[in-house]
Amino acid sequence: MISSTPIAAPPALFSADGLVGVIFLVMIGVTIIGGFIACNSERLVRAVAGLIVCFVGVAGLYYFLNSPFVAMMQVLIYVGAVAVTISFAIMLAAPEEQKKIGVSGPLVGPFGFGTAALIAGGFSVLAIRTEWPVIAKINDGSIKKIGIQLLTDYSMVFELISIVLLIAIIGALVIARVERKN
Amino acid sequence: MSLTLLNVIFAVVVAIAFAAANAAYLVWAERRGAARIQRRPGPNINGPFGLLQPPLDGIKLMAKQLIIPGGADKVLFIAAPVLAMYPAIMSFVTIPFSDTIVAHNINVGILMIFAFASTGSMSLIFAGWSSRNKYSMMSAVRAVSQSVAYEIPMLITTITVVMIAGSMDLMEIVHQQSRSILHWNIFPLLGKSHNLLMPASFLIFFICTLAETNRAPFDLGEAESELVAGFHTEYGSMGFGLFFMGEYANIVIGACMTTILFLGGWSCPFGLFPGVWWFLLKLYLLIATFIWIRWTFPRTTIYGLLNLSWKILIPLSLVNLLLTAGLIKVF
Amino acid sequence: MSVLTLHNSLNSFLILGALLFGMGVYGIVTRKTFIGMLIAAELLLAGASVNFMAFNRFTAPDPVVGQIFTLFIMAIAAAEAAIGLSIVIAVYHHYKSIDAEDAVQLKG
Amino acid sequence: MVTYFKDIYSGLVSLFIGMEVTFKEFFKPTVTVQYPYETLTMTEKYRGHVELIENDEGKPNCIVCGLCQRACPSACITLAGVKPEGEKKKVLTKYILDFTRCSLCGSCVESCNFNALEFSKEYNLASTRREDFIFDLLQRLEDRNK
Amino acid sequence: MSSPIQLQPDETFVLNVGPQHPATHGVLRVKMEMNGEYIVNAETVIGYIHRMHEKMGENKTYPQYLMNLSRMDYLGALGYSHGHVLVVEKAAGIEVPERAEYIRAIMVELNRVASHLFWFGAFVMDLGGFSPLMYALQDREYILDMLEAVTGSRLTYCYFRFGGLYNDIDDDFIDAARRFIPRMRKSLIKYDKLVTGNIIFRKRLEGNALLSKETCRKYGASSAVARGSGINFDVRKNEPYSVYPDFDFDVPVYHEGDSLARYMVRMEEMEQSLRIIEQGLDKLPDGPIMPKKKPKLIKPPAGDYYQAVETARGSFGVRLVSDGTKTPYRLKLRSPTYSNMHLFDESCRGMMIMDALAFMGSLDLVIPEIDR
Amino acid sequence: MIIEKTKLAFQDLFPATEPEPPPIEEPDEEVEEEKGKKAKVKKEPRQNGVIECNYAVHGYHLDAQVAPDQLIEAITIVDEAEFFIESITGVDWIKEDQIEVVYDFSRYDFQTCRVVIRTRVDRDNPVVPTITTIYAGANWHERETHDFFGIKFDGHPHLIPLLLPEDADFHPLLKDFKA
Repeated sequence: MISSTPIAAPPALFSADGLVGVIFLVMIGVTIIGGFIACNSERLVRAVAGLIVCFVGVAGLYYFLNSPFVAMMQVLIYVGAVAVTISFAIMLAAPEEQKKIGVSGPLVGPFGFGTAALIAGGFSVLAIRTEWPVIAKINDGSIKKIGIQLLTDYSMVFELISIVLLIAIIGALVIARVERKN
Repeated sequence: MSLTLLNVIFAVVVAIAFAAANAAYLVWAERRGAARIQRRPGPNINGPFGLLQPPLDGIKLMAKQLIIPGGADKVLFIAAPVLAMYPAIMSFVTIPFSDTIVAHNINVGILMIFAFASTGSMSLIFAGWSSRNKYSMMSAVRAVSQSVAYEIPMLITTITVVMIAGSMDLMEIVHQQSRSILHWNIFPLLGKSHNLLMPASFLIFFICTLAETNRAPFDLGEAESELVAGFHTEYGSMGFGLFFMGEYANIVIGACMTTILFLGGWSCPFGLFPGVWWFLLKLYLLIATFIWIRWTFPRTTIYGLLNLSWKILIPLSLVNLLLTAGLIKVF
Repeated sequence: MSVLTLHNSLNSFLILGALLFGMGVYGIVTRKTFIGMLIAAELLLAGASVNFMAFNRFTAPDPVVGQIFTLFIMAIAAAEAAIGLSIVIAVYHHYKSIDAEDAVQLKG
Repeated sequence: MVTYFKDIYSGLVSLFIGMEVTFKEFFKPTVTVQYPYETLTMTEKYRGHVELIENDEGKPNCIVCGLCQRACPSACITLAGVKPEGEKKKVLTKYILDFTRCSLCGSCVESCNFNALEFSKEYNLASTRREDFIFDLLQRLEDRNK
Repeated sequence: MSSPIQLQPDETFVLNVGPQHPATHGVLRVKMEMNGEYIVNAETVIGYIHRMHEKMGENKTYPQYLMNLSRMDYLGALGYSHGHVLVVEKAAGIEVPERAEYIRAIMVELNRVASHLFWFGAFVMDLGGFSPLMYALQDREYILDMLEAVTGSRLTYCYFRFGGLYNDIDDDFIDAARRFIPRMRKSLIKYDKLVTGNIIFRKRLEGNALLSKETCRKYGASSAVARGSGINFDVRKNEPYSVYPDFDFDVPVYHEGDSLARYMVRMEEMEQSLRIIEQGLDKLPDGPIMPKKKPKLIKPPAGDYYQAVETARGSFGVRLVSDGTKTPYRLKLRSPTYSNMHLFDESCRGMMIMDALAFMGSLDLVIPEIDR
Repeated sequence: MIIEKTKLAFQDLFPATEPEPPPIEEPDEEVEEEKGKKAKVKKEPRQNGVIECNYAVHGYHLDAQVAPDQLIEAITIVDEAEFFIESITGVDWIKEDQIEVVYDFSRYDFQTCRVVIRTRVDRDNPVVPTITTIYAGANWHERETHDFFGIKFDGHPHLIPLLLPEDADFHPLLKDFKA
């Protein structure tokens, strides 16, 4: 697991700690590249592929954040379920190849980019400018605590989420149901 | 921390080697086994018992040209076979072969293996979609519904085992079973739960493993008499080779999981030789069963397959889950 | 502050989360099809999740809250994907298109 | 409900019965012939392509009556002969069998009244060139006698 | 850049099954209009290996044409030759010695078993089971070895002659045949255990591709396709020819009309064929195998002759229009699979592709026989 | 029994020819061998009508020759009597400058009765009505006959070459066809 004490001196590139840093950079790169593909590619299947790459990267980041459980859930749910569902829908619904700029006007692209850059930049500046409080506690990555919390403090939310999922499944079935005539 | 990471990298290399060697020689074993079942000799010309056949096949595949069909999505077309191989290799990292032989044991080992296994179906989707072939496309659609349908009973059955062991750590699960043969999860008597349905649970898990690895009788993705070769119809050369190896690597992972979850991992019924050999023995017996089943049964239909999952396996595994939960409370 | 120790700084995660969020916004604005928007929405959620996780690791008094929130986000995302895609399929059946603009006449 | 479990049970049993069959077969000896390493001898009545039968002097029995040529459904036999001075019978000078068209029906052998044709027992004829299958049977007869 | 193919839920697309497809057993092509995995419409395209056997018949003399018949159906060749020789004998008034007829019947039945065995293996392979094919081929090899020892060839026999046979059978053959019968019965039990009882197999075939009696009649289906739909039609029984009236055998009939019924019919037919072989060997009379007086040149009197026989694939008919010369004026070969396959287009509508291919397998196709 | 019934039904098709003795009455006397030869060797084309043939010699029981416009009626008779379609083919009688279309029917039950229905058309303009409306299975047979003889089946839904190549414009079974 990741050591809790901040390292004073930057590690050498080819030391073990340096390697960890490099892997982190790779993860960041994977996430950003994946996200870029996901929102920019012309074909939706490639967008899904980008999404998967992005989520694998995000899962890697979660691992760096000391929670392997959430990292694995990220892969399991997003890649194994959400991405599969989306690609299934793509295969069923056969979307047109997407033009970079939608029909609603040539300004949509630059406008979207502007908005997105503004939001991302604003948040980044906010994040850097703010003095975040020092570390209170560091999670040890155990599942037990998550489980206990889920079933005590957050049991109501847990139940609600279950109901939401159930309703989502039923709703999805009802909406997408096609009468097959034969 | 850093040492573990190096360990992991080293282990990944070992895992790749192990997966590749297994895949190659399982192909050989499959061909020999199938031949014996059909009363043929099988590959027996190259080397003793035809043991040089797999490397020669590999050389042949590598020497071939990778043909990308016109109109195919090149990036995904090339990415798909790689995607087929990597989950299995990643999963090897966390599988404990014995008390000490494990690359990197993490406390959510089961979750990790399932997480990576679930990405495997993406490879089929991409391969099927990008090939620009209607057969491949149909195969991809089938593969999705199949993997979705069988992940559910598989996970539910796994949760039963996790409940009994009280941990998602593969080491812990094996330790919990290692007292005697009767503590194995497949045998209900001395285990924590005393659940008499555990053999059924084992069977469900085994069937799901067959389905998840696209093995006969659930090889609908590549149903060769219907969809020509399914998602890898357009693949030749090493692209096909990677799919092929990926299939066998997945089989090994599936068999490893079955061994760990139900057959007590490396724990020995009687201590003739060290645990790792017991593990391998159980592993290869299971794989032999895979091969045996493949050459015995005809293929199911897609609706038969889904019916089996939704009408039989999922209800049974749910019943089993509830029963186990109740029994753990009682005892 | 070396590049190799970025994983020990909260800011790197927060900026990454912001980037993902921005990508999601960009995607939602520019994508024409429902599925494309859905993909972008997943990116948005991922950005939010990264933030939660980062705060959970670096500043939270209770070290599991962020993880639990992320798990909830995942569940919501899964539900959203299921519902959204079934709507896409239903719309497709009706309009033979999944372009958002073609479905303007949705009523009641 | 009872039938539900009964179905599952009987289905499982049927699967195990099938597996038992293949298990037993696994231990039985192999039955295949490893072709290039082992070969089978053809049966007595095997119909290969035709060959000329020689008489005691090593000359073909054929008297060039042409019946085989006429009987052949695919017109793959071409033969010619000359009648030497002072001899009663014609002497065969050319007998070409175009094996690319032959369908091994045996009409030629059947039509022959002079015991001049027989079936060879050759079955692994393979070549990449078409001309290899245009047999000069007279030549083959001489080669055999060498 | 063209986009890869997409399956669309309510738009159909055309799927080309064949001419080279593992399930079509030869060069057969079915243009399937699909809706997802469901077939909306199908059009069978045949003729890829059409060889115009009928024209060849008009250009060759009667004996020269003998070998063509075995090229029609390479699995059950003798049955087709049987029909041909019978019609010419009928037309030319050639008497056939009894022994020859018995041997013909035995050979045809052996060939029928061989053909059904191959069908069995290929059918199970269509359904994804590979080993039964190998077991079936082992038994079939035994038959082919026996036939080779007598006829001289393994597949394209040219064994029957007008009025008799090309070779007599010897004791070796009779011994081998007698040994074969118990062996085959044992194998049938094995197939029963391995395939027929298998739950996967049964689930796939039960209720698959129901054919009504009416459909069979409108399309002229015969063999197991008709008998699986409850039609008790076997040319050997309905219009006895050759020495078949002397034999005691049953015609298996199933009323379900699904693929399993067709499968069961063929499996039981093998047993019935074994019974015929057994009786034929017991009753085999001594005597010549060729008639004493046989016309040198076969010139049937002018007229129109028809002979139907039951081959492994169904009711095969030869229509011979003679004008009194040594070549037929017109020779029509009515091939059973032609009619059986014709059913497919109409019956496979609304099926899933895997069911349709199982159905296709249950029809027992031999493409050269359709294309002629 | 079924033979008589079908024969009577066929005879209703030929009210004019029935009283004429030579073409119809003669074969009914069942002088098998003779009749077979006579009926065919005759130089002029056979009159329309129905003949009961000797099964042992010809392999069929009833032989009905109808005019092309009577064809549908005749086929309806066999359809109502539950015959199944065996095959359709043609014969090119080049000397008489006619093409004969031959329809074979048989029965599934044990009342064995094979019926041959013939119709003759001129070689120049061979057109007969399709029977696919009655027997769906006639589809391929008619296409095949169209391939081989160039006979046009009026009203056929899909009359394109079946066994011959798609662009074939020759008809190999015509007697004047030279390859």
